[in-house]
Amino acid sequence: MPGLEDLYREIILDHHRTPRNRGELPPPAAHAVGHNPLCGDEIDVYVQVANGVIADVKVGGSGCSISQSSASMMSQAIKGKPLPDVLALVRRFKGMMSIPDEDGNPMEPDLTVKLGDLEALQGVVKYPVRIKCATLSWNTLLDALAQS
Amino acid sequence: MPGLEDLYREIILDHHRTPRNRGELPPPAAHAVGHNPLCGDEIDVYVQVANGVIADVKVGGSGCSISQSSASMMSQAIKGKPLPDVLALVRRFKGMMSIPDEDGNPMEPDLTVKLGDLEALQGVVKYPVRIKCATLSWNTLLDALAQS
Amino acid sequence: MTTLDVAAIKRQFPLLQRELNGMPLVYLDSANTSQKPQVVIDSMSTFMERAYSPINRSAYQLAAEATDAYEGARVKVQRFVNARRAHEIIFTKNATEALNLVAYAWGRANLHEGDVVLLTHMEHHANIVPWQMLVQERGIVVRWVPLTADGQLDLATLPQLLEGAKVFGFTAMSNVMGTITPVQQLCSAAHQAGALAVVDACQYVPHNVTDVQAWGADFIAFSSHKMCGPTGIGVLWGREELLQAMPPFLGGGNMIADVRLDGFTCAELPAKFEAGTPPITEAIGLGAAIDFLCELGMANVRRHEIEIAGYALRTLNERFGSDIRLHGPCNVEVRGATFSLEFRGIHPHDLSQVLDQTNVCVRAGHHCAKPLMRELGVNATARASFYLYNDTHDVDMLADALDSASDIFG
Amino acid sequence: MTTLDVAAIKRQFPLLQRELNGMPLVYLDSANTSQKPQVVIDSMSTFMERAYSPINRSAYQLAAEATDAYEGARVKVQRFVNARRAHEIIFTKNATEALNLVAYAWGRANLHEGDVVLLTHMEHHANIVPWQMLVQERGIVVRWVPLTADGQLDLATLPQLLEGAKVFGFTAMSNVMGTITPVQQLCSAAHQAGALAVVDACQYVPHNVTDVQAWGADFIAFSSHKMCGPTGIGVLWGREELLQAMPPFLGGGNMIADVRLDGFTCAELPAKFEAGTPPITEAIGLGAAIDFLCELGMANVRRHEIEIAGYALRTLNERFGSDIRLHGPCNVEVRGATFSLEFRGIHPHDLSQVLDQTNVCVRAGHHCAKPLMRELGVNATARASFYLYNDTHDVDMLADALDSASDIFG
Ligand SMILES: Cc1ncc(COP(=O)(O)O)c(C=O)c1O
Ligand SMILES: Cc1ncc(COP(=O)(O)O)c(C=O)c1O
Repeated sequence: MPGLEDLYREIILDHHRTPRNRGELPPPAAHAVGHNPLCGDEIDVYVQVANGVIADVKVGGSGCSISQSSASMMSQAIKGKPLPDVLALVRRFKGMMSIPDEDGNPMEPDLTVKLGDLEALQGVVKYPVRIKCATLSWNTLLDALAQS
Repeated sequence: MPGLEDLYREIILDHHRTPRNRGELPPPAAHAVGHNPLCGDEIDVYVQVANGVIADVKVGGSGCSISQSSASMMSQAIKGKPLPDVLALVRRFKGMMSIPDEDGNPMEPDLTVKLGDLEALQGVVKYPVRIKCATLSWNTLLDALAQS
Repeated sequence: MTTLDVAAIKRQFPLLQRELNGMPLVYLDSANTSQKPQVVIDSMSTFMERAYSPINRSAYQLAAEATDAYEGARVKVQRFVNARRAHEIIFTKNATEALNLVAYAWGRANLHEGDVVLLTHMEHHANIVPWQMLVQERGIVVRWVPLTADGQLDLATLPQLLEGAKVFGFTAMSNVMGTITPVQQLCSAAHQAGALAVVDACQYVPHNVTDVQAWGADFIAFSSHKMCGPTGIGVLWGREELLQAMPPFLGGGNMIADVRLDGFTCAELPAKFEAGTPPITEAIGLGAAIDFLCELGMANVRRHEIEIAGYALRTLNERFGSDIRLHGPCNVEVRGATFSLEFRGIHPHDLSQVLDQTNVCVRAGHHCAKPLMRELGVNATARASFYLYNDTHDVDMLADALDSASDIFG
Repeated sequence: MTTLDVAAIKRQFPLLQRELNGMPLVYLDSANTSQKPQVVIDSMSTFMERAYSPINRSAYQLAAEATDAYEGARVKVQRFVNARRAHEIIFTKNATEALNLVAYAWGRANLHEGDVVLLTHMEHHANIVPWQMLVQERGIVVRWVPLTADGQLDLATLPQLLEGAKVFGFTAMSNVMGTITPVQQLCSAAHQAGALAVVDACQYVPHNVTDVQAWGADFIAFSSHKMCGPTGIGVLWGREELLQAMPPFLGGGNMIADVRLDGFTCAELPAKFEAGTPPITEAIGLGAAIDFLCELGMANVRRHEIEIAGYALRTLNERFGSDIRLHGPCNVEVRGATFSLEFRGIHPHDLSQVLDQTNVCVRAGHHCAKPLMRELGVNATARASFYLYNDTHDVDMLADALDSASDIFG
């Protein structure tokens, strides 16, 4: 299908078909639910923080290929990472999605933060409606971290 | 002023300058107040009915030349008249103003009811906005009669 | 094969002539909002270019003409839904405001703690949330009419559900599944139970002959933008006695007879419910849309949609068999040409994205009917909705586009 | 003499080119509603012909483009009034709905029996009736700021009047007398007393540079149709924290994050306050109107109106002396080019009828400001209001037309 290769990269379809870190974590792990009001998708993010490090993370709920693969790649990228690195990654990812900063200005990418596989989601920016799909799990992660 | 002769006939301006039956009647005369929401005009109609006849009528309040002259001519036309004749005159006058009947249909004029001077107000029909001015005192009269 | 000359109709819709990325548009999102024929667009520009003026307030000729045009549009709406009086037609900003008007003005005057409002599982949020606000504020109770397996209202327990209800709010046609409900029967059931019938006619009025008196409804709400008219205007029709007895909703200019420092008195209908400067140009556009629809004939529009719905059901089922699931009834007599479809487990968002590659425009989402989504056991569906400018070729284009979705997500 | 090239501007307004009964129109009713430039009309028809689509809900390209266009209009409004964030701009159907939104949503959550709302004697009904409804419902108390002899706010007792007030609602410019109020000073007085400042900016935003942050206001309301934009859309601006803390107003689609059978949760700003399908085409038109105004420069518009107001004051007073009475201030620094006039005791309705013979369009009536009418001791006035497309010749035409009124009623 011409034109969609940028969006539906093979690695995205792979994470969509075989999502990583699916499941739940029991309390005291933090848990947040994110809604995409546009499509009704709901995503659950569970995080266990220990000694300032993401000890474990699980993702539940359902969604489109973009939101599912974004959540799956996110879970891989943050697992075992110290919190400051995670927050820097969130910022870097949102910047790639052309989300502005708190004051509404474009975010300068911090190139020392590596995106790895997540780079494959870059094509989403060309489809503004899907940006919300890609960032849903990330915002839900922030909610969960705020609780823990 | 070309075009306005139809509206501002000499007899209308005369009733406007020298309104007949101005004033108030003390209770037990019936009294109603009419509002023209469009222009803020208010008109007071006082009627004293005795033995089924309009024994006396007075008009207060203020308004434009059309509403004032219509009220003035109305007061002359109904004073001393039996109620059925008055109601027939109201109908005839409203018909001339192209007011539809209760069912929303045009009213057939009852030609046995004579309009006299009121005929001069015929030109108002060409200025739909002014129809409300011309009929204000008539509707207020009906309100007052409903009370008595 | 069809009752309408769709090729000729399509030519009257400039956007449907447009190519996007070198391909024609296949617009299948009319349940969301319809496209506009040239006559509607032109009626609005001509009005603004030659006759625009305030209404109701000023006495000069231009203003008198504009007032006549605005009130003329009201009479067109009145006739279109066969209302008894023109002043029973209230212009709002959309159907949502119309339903809120009923819940705020009639509801707050008449509903008290413990009072029951009966809704259905297939309502649009616009006929749910205004009542839920009264649950929070007043402690009223909402009950729900369930659905049958094929997406119709399950009326088996209706008499029990209606017991003690003060309002029965229901849609005349589901915006998700296309189900047409038995409005007349529901109105009379409501009345037997002593409840008012509040009909969400958003998806019905654009597609069928509407007769509020035959229905025996108390209030109906619909939107101009779904019936070839402009955005920015909707309609509430209400029975005269109800509208007269209700307190006003929005306060301001036009809706008053008098304002004093210590209070105000209301104007007569319809002004009482039209506070502020109304959507004047939009009323002109809505009037033109109604003329356009009347020329085609609403009975013909309905017949055409029955044909399209039948063709779509046959084509999609034949081509995709168990790979596709179409929600709602398969009897075209009780459904419109609006289809929510599930296809090979592909998420609706992904599906609509792929269809968009060949300009097949369908909506993916919850369609403002989350309770229904939960009943259907999904977060979202992809919805293809057809209107008077769609033909069987558009159905084929949809089917072809579904094929390519299989290729990617297969 | 003037800052704007009015001849060139007039050519952009098709209706002002129109002849009625063989004579050009002298449109002096812009305080009521303004005429529309061709660019605004064209922006709307082009949008409907080439880009019309639902917004916020569908994912296909056409819908994404329309959503961008709609949200782009919001950003234009944001910049036009210098709001801090785009989501502080709420699109309503008109200014009246905007003020009702504040009274219903903020008011019903925050005002209780005995609470004081301070208004002024020169308010439009749109900033009176919504509060009077709360007097009836809640037993709040309304106080009034009186006027000086020349039609300005009499601020001598403002601190006492504001004592204990929770809201100070006032107009930035009187639609009857043209008086411009000291908005910034009034906002800070309100805040000192712990009250919110609700500014009716209907007559200000179309005519002057607006800066809600410099004002320090809490809410402002205005209407598109008075600023060269279409009918069917108005604006509420509110401070983010207030909008966030308030409950919603209208319930339905778009304003929810979730709806379950047992209740709903609200969407984020601005969707929270935009229930249902918004005035999409009208937002595009409003955006085009703002572009048009920005190109002229609002400071230039204001300078032009100061010149016109000065010329009108001189001309009318010189030609008619004590036969004419112009309400409101005579210092053009504190007034706009809107004049309520009394002329030789001729009733405003008769006056406007006679002026209409030469196509001089003025409004006769109470201008939705009956409390002010009573202060002025009249039922109604004739009002001539000038805008960016009026020039000194229009003032002369008005004066000539007044002469002929003398002939008839003299
Ligand atoms: C000062 C003022 N406030 C409020 C309004 C109400 O505006 P709208 O009728 O557009 O809602 C108007 C105009 O009529 C006005 O002049
Ligand atoms: C069944 C139904 N009811 C209500 C609405 C609300 O209409 P609007 O968004 O025009 O207010 C819609 C459309 O969105 C609908 O389909």
